[in-house]
Amino acid sequence: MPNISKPNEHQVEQTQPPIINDFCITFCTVNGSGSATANSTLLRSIFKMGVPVSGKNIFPSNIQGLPTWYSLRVSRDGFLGRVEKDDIVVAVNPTTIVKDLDYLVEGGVVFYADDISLPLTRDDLVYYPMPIKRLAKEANLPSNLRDYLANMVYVGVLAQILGIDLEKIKQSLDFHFKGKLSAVQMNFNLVATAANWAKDNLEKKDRYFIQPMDATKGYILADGNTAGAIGAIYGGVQFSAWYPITPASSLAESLNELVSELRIDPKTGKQTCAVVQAEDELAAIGMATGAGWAGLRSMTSTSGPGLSLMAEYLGLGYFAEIPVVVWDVQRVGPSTGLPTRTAQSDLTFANFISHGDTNFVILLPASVNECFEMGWRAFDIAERLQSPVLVLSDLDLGMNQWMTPKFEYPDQPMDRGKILWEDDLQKLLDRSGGKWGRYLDVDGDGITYRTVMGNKHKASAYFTRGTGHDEYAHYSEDADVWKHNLERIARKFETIKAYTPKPALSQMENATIGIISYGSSDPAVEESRVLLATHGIPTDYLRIKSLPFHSEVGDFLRTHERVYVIENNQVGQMMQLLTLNFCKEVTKLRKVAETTGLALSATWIYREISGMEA
Amino acid sequence: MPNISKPNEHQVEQTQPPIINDFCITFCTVNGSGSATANSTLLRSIFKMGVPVSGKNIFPSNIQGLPTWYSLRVSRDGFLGRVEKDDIVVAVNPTTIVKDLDYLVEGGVVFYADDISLPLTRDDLVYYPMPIKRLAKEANLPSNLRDYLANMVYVGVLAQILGIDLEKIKQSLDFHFKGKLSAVQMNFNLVATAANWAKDNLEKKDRYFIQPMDATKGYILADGNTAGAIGAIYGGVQFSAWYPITPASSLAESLNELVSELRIDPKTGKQTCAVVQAEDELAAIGMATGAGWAGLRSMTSTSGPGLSLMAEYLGLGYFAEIPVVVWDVQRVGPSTGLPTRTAQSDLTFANFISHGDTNFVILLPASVNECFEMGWRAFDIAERLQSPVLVLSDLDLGMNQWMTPKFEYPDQPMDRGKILWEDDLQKLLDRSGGKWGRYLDVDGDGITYRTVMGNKHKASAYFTRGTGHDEYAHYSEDADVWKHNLERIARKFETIKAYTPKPALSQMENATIGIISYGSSDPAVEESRVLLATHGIPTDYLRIKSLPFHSEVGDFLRTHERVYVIENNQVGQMMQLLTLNFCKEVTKLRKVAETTGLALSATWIYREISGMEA
Amino acid sequence: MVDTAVQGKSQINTAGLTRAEYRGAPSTLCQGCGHNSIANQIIAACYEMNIVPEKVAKFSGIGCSSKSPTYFLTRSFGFNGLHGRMPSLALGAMFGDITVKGVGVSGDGDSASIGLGQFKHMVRRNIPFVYIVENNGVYGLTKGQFSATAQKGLSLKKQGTNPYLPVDICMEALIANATFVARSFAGDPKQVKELIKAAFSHNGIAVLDIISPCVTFNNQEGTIHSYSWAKEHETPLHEISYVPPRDEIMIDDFVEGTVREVELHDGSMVILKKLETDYDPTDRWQAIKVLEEGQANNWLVTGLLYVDPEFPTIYDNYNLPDEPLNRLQEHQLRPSRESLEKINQMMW
Amino acid sequence: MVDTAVQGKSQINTAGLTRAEYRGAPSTLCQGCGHNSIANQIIAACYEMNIVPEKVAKFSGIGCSSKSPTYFLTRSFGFNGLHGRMPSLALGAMFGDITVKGVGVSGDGDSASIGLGQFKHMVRRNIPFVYIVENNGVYGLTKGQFSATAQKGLSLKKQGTNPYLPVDICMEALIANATFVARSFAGDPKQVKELIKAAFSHNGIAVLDIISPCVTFNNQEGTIHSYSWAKEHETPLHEISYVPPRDEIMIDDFVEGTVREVELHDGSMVILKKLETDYDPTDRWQAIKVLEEGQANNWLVTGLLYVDPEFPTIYDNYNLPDEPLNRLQEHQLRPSRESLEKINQMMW
Ligand SMILES: Cc1ncc(C[n+]2csc(CCOP(=O)(O)OP(=O)(O)O)c2C)c(N)n1
Ligand SMILES: Cc1ncc(C[n+]2csc(CCOP(=O)(O)OP(=O)(O)O)c2C)c(N)n1
Ligand code: SF4
Ligand code: SF4
Ligand SMILES: [Mg+2]
Ligand SMILES: [Mg+2]
Repeated sequence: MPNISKPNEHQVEQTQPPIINDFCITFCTVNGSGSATANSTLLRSIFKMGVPVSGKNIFPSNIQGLPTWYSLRVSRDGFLGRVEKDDIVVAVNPTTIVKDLDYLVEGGVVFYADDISLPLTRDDLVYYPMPIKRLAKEANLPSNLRDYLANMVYVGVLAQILGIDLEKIKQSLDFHFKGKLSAVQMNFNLVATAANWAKDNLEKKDRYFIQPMDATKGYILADGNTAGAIGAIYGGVQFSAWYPITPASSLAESLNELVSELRIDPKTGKQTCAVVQAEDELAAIGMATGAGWAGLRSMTSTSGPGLSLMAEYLGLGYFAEIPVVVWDVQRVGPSTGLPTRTAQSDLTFANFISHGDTNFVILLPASVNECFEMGWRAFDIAERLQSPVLVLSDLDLGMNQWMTPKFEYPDQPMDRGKILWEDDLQKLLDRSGGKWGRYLDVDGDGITYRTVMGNKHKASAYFTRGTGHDEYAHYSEDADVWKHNLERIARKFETIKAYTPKPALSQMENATIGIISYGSSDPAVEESRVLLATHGIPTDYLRIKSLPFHSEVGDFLRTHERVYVIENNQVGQMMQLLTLNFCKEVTKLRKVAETTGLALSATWIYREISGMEA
Repeated sequence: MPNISKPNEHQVEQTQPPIINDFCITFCTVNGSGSATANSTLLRSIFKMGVPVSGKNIFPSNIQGLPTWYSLRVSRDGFLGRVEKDDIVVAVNPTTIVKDLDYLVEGGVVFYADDISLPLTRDDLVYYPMPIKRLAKEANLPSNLRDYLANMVYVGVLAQILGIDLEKIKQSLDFHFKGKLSAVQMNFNLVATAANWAKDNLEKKDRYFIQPMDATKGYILADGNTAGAIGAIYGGVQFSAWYPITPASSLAESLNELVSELRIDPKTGKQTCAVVQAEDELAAIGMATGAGWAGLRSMTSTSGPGLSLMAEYLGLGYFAEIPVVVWDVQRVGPSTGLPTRTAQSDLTFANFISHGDTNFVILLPASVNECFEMGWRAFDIAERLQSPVLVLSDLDLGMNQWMTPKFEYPDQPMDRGKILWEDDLQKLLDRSGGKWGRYLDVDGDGITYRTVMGNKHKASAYFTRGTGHDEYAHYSEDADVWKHNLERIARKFETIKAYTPKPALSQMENATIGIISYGSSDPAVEESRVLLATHGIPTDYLRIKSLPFHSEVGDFLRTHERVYVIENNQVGQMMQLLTLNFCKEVTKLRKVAETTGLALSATWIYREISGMEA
Repeated sequence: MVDTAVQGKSQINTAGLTRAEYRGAPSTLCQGCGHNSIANQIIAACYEMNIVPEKVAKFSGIGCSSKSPTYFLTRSFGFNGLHGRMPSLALGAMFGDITVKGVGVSGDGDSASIGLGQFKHMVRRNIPFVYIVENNGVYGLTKGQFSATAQKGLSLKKQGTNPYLPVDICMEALIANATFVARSFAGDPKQVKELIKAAFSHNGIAVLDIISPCVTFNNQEGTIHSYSWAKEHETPLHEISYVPPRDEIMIDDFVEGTVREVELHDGSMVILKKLETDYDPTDRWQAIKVLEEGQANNWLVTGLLYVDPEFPTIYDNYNLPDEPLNRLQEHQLRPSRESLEKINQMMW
Repeated sequence: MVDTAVQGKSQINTAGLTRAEYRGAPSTLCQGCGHNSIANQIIAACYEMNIVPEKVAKFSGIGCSSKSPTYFLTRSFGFNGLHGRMPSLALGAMFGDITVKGVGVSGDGDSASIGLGQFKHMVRRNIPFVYIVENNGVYGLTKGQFSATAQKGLSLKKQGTNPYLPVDICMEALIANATFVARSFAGDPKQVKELIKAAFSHNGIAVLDIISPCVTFNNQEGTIHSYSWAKEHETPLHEISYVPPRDEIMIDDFVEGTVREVELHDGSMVILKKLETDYDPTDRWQAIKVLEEGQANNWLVTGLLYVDPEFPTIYDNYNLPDEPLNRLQEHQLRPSRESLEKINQMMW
């Protein structure tokens, strides 16, 4: 084991300036060991100090005992993307320490459990031992909790060395344990003990510091799955069917919990939303489709393998024109892939899903806040369009804690689309001389009027089917009827562009090149643009928020010399869709895509683009 | 009922020249009434007379009692595509007769059951009554067969009036009833009686004639599904799992029958192929994948809805690298669509099927002969590539009888790909110093060596999975391992282009424009090119036979001013894939696509192209 | 006797409707197909029960059987879904308005082959729903391949011989804890009708396995899905009559001790006239036994095999409002602005 | 007594292998997980049966349970397939070489929720295959949601209370005409091992429903998937021992009349020592009954519930060659040139 003071002495030059609120700490532990509480406590505490933070959990696809990493990024500039190198490593897992240290920057810091034998690979680092076992033991904790609580030792040590406010840590614990005093106290005592131990026994030799700021006002800390669920609640979701799958489960689970908090009618005391755990994804989409057909705001949430199982039903939804919202919280595919890693690789599949000529609106939230917003907006779009709407989130967005602007109450009343109840139908019949057909395009926008099950008007009923049908929903194998029906349905996807979120444009002075990206790659893109600009490459940036594309995308392509399309998959799937739709501009497009299971980093994007621009 | 001689008198000008071997007869009947035997007997008889023919069955999605049409095209030039107008209508179904007559050309001919009251819509036609009921009654047939046999009356009448050789009809009946004398006799007697009746009672007033030719030598009559099954048999298929679905069922059913004829080992008397009817398509592809993994030449056959259900397993096949052949005999989608009508609309779905980054070889047979060829070749490609291979046929090709060049024995020995049995593995280990990994790219072509279940070599076993794995098939969540593995797999799809069928080029002198098409649209395209050329528009034609595209496609695009992409779907799916792959040439591409449930016709293509060229 | 609806064909029932108003589009099935008889009994049952057609929703999968919802109750909403996946579709839809009665028509291929999983899971959830399987042992619509209920040893011209034992829909339902399980035969219209009525009154999943011969592909003499075999071997457990709620039962219509009565959740009664033995349809174990016995003895056991009128339904887990869910409006569905502010405060 | 394999841990069995050579990769499951015990018994059974690992193929779906095939028999081919779809994968694969023994490990979510249909259809086809369900009542790998076998009324912290009756894997298998059905408990390793041996010798589908507690998510005292409940309520039908073929049974090891013997297809014997009652495992009806009784009385009935050693298997429909199908070569697979010429002549 290397001497602690030794590497420090000849490596860290004391003359280097301190690094304040701009570094990344990675906690290297094993899963199922309770480190999640410790890590999120630190995240919250720093956030409470007004300092921008984000946390990424890199965990294995099992339940207990394998290596897990948690990267906590502190960024005074508010950058939230993944970084490639760690500044500080908290080493609690002996099996990975060699590799873990490899990721440290020159002169980085290691907090390590003192029962680990340190490798001799790096002598440029600052090493701090932590007597985790001893302090935990001395704390006299209940034996069944000791191992979990032990993690509070590193919370205390880090707090002391980096300058994290113990009061904020207490508040965070209070939040985490929902005010349960005994738990808060037990944890906090150990934090305080450890902090004291560090104060007495460790000398600060690194240059990393947390200092209070005022940069988190108006922001909250949340994960995208919870945000999506809250969004759905405020979108008036009435039915959700789902099947467990990582990383989507927590969306439905949150929804289920939230229903009993937020969706009990104060007048009747009754529940206005039903969540059903189905037997698989085929059943989940079937149930959600049925509910959407019956006039409920209906949804399901899944990940890639589940989406594959939904292919047949989505085609029915497209063709029978049934509103339903499908969240795909993407993980790494193909196949079972890396179930606990992130990717944006279901895009083309989602776009072309189901046999026959189909089309789908796809929403692409890029932040937790947008998960909330699209959570409610998706229902308006689905009911307006009368078709399935897919929301493509991913593990990084969905399961990690992000700092995000607080949720804003929907700025529009619900759009229930062209639905007719008894009186509406009567009025329409009066107007039209008794003519109404489920698939009759009265308004010329491709979208027809629908009644739903339970409507008591004698003319309201019709028979829905996935087979050929005419404007009055009667079975038909007629060639013209088929063709015209399909053409009308295609027209709906033009109409809907007035309702779907337009791309977000962000410009820089003198920019001649552009970037197109979407979803969870956004934070890395934003940060890379600053890097690029610093190096003399200003960029404009168009973030796609939905498909089908709006005309603004074409304008953007036309007005830039080169456009880099940045995404987290292998083949460049957004690039493919852009090529398809804006083929004339294709010579301008440059693919910047890779898939490794991790979120993209700004530095990687920077290297890719500056390399091609060089 | 109009007088028979009347319309004839003032419409058909006797001075018009006869039309020989170049017209279309449509038989308008109801399904389940036994007309299929009559129609195919006529088809075969004319074919036997050396005259090119093709037959298209337009049938409803039910079992009995609804209108059905059978169009028999006689074409001395060998054109086999659908025509838009009928020359002759055989009207046996009173419920459709008005519409049926609408489709007749000016001066066309109607053979009608004399108990139908003829509509008065067309007085330009030649009408021949047929005493179907009476002759059938007088023939003293078994009462349970009478209605079926009655159709032989129109066979006889047409034979007499058009000049079809009764001897050939007898041969055809003999073929149909597999030599069962009583059946042949009973049917033929009625044919002869009806022919005699016509000779005695009808005067020839139309100008349509069948005359013997010598244009069917080297050709056979077959449907694509049977051909695909025969192809598979000669490809050494060892396992097929399937689930009934129109229009794919007959492929598996033929295969099942053929196994007992062709795949009983003469030495052992044992069966060398197993066909399993699965409980659904999810199970069918699962079984086929398992068998492919275990080293069998394995396949499944389905149509659109079934393909949708196979999405998840196909992703596993791609990623775990398992050879399996999937036939999709396309019908009209989306959803259940028109189950008994034809389309080419599963192409983009097939191309992008399954979540995550995937890719698939897709074979596109354009003729019955090619169904046979791709039937065997698909296994060579699948085992070479170690990945699922999709074969996209369709209802028109699969279920209709076509004149096609006779099947040619495979010109290559089977390519079992990189499979290692005990000795092979030992040799490889000896060569490599004991190093062998299931996913280790020894040859640099992306394709790795595999052993299969049952291999007794101690080093042969490995564990296959849809999750991340390294070169030795060990579980891995490592970012680099993931990325490199996916890159290697992608490389296989470059390698395989040397094995997949290249596009077929057909040129005309002075052509500056090109046509790209594929699959069952080919006959209509070929005919339209003659039409276009006649009107001063010579064309070159590249027929795509497989995906991924070969470089020849790019060459073709580059060397033509405009390229029309012709296909039977709504959005122009091949056009989309071309756009994606050859985006630089996209301004040249013109979409010529529609979907109505019917095969494309040469005249429609001609109108579309000449319209755009005008 | 217990038929309380009006008698004449053109007469108006208490819902103010004629029998014709319960009809559907003309059938496109084969003449003689068992499915047609069943559709007719659904029409008759609904007419006689005075059901308002708008208060019924129809569902089906894909198959000849699954086509039949178009052939009854034109004035009801209907959804012809995907092959084998009707159960999930219907379950989701029923949440839209739980005052609507749901009826599903499926086939043996649809429910026992591709759809076995969804069928069983729907049953397990005990959603109030009439689930009719029109069981003919083959895939009619795809031209006669063996389904999972096909008889072992059955030989069909194009198909060869079926080597597997059949799936028994009723047994599957019982094992999945169905709360209403009946078997009948399309050739026994009276029984079919009374069972359908009882099923409509049942507050839970009601599974009706009805042998419904496919005259085109599977009606060979002596095989278990044929008219002739079913007629010969039908062994009714009882003579069943349905008495609607609020109707006085003339108990002296029955000789004391010769009937069993089961009261359903809505107050209606099922009157079971004893035949050879005294069968108790509230004893699940007896139901399983009688099915085993039937199998051993080549009986087609028909009648109400099992009913538990009071088992909790799926809705009991959800505290749903009285007002149909699909009629709730924005103010009932979107929580207040203040509540979101509270959430924001909780999120850090 | 009937354990014929070598005793010492490092000793070599008649296949020339040590016990270690039957091991797999180190388990990544939770400490104490029932699945680990079962994997160990598979190792022990194969070692003691002298099975050559290359003559075994392992399959699974997705779940903690489905991970376990990596934790035994490294020298066997294995395939970790898709969630709920192992049965089809395995069925297809087994045709590759029917001399190889197939063993599948699945979970209750994998086989009773998403996979119920495939499970039942595989069983129905009676393919020779050892089908182990490691039953813990929850989805372990996705963190503890209720599966379809979860106890009714079970309350879990994050999940609330399960309102549905559990699917009974053994009952499902019996109703689907499984030819070998057993239930056991991961905490009864001796029984698990003997049952696995018998299952490997059975010529048909062998379903083993093994209660295998999830210590992380569903091991509460008093609930049916917990170690404590299972231990307390285990009610073995008999004491089971497996005697390999060609082994002499010392019949005088047993007191006359205290054992039942069942001879399996390969000549091996299952010796069932009677406990309280004399249970006949060849009577399917008794098996169904004992399950019902067990349910009513809160017994965890374990042991060999049912076996029919001679029922035809799926292979009997196929007249397959003795040589494994996957070793056939081109000349055995591609018919002659002449035969194609004949076909061409037939095609007009
Ligand atoms: C996913 C899918 N696979 C296959 C089919 C084709 N298909 C249509 S109906 C049917 C079987 C119907 O059998 P059954 O449910 O018994 O109904 P029946 O026609 O016998 O009344 C099949 C396999 C389909 N429509 N969808
Ligand atoms: C199609 C699909 N849906 C969902 C999942 C997510 N998933 C993985 S394991 C699992 C459940 C496993 O439960 P069980 O079979 O009981 O195994 P256990 O972990 O309890 O041993 C689920 C739902 C998946 N992998 N694939
Ligand atoms: S094919 Fe059979 S099931 Fe279908 S309609 Fe005809 S008789 Fe009925
Ligand atoms: S989570 Fe449960 S089932 Fe999974 S490994 Fe842990 S104890 Fe076993
Ligand atoms: Mg059927
Ligand atoms: Mg489980």
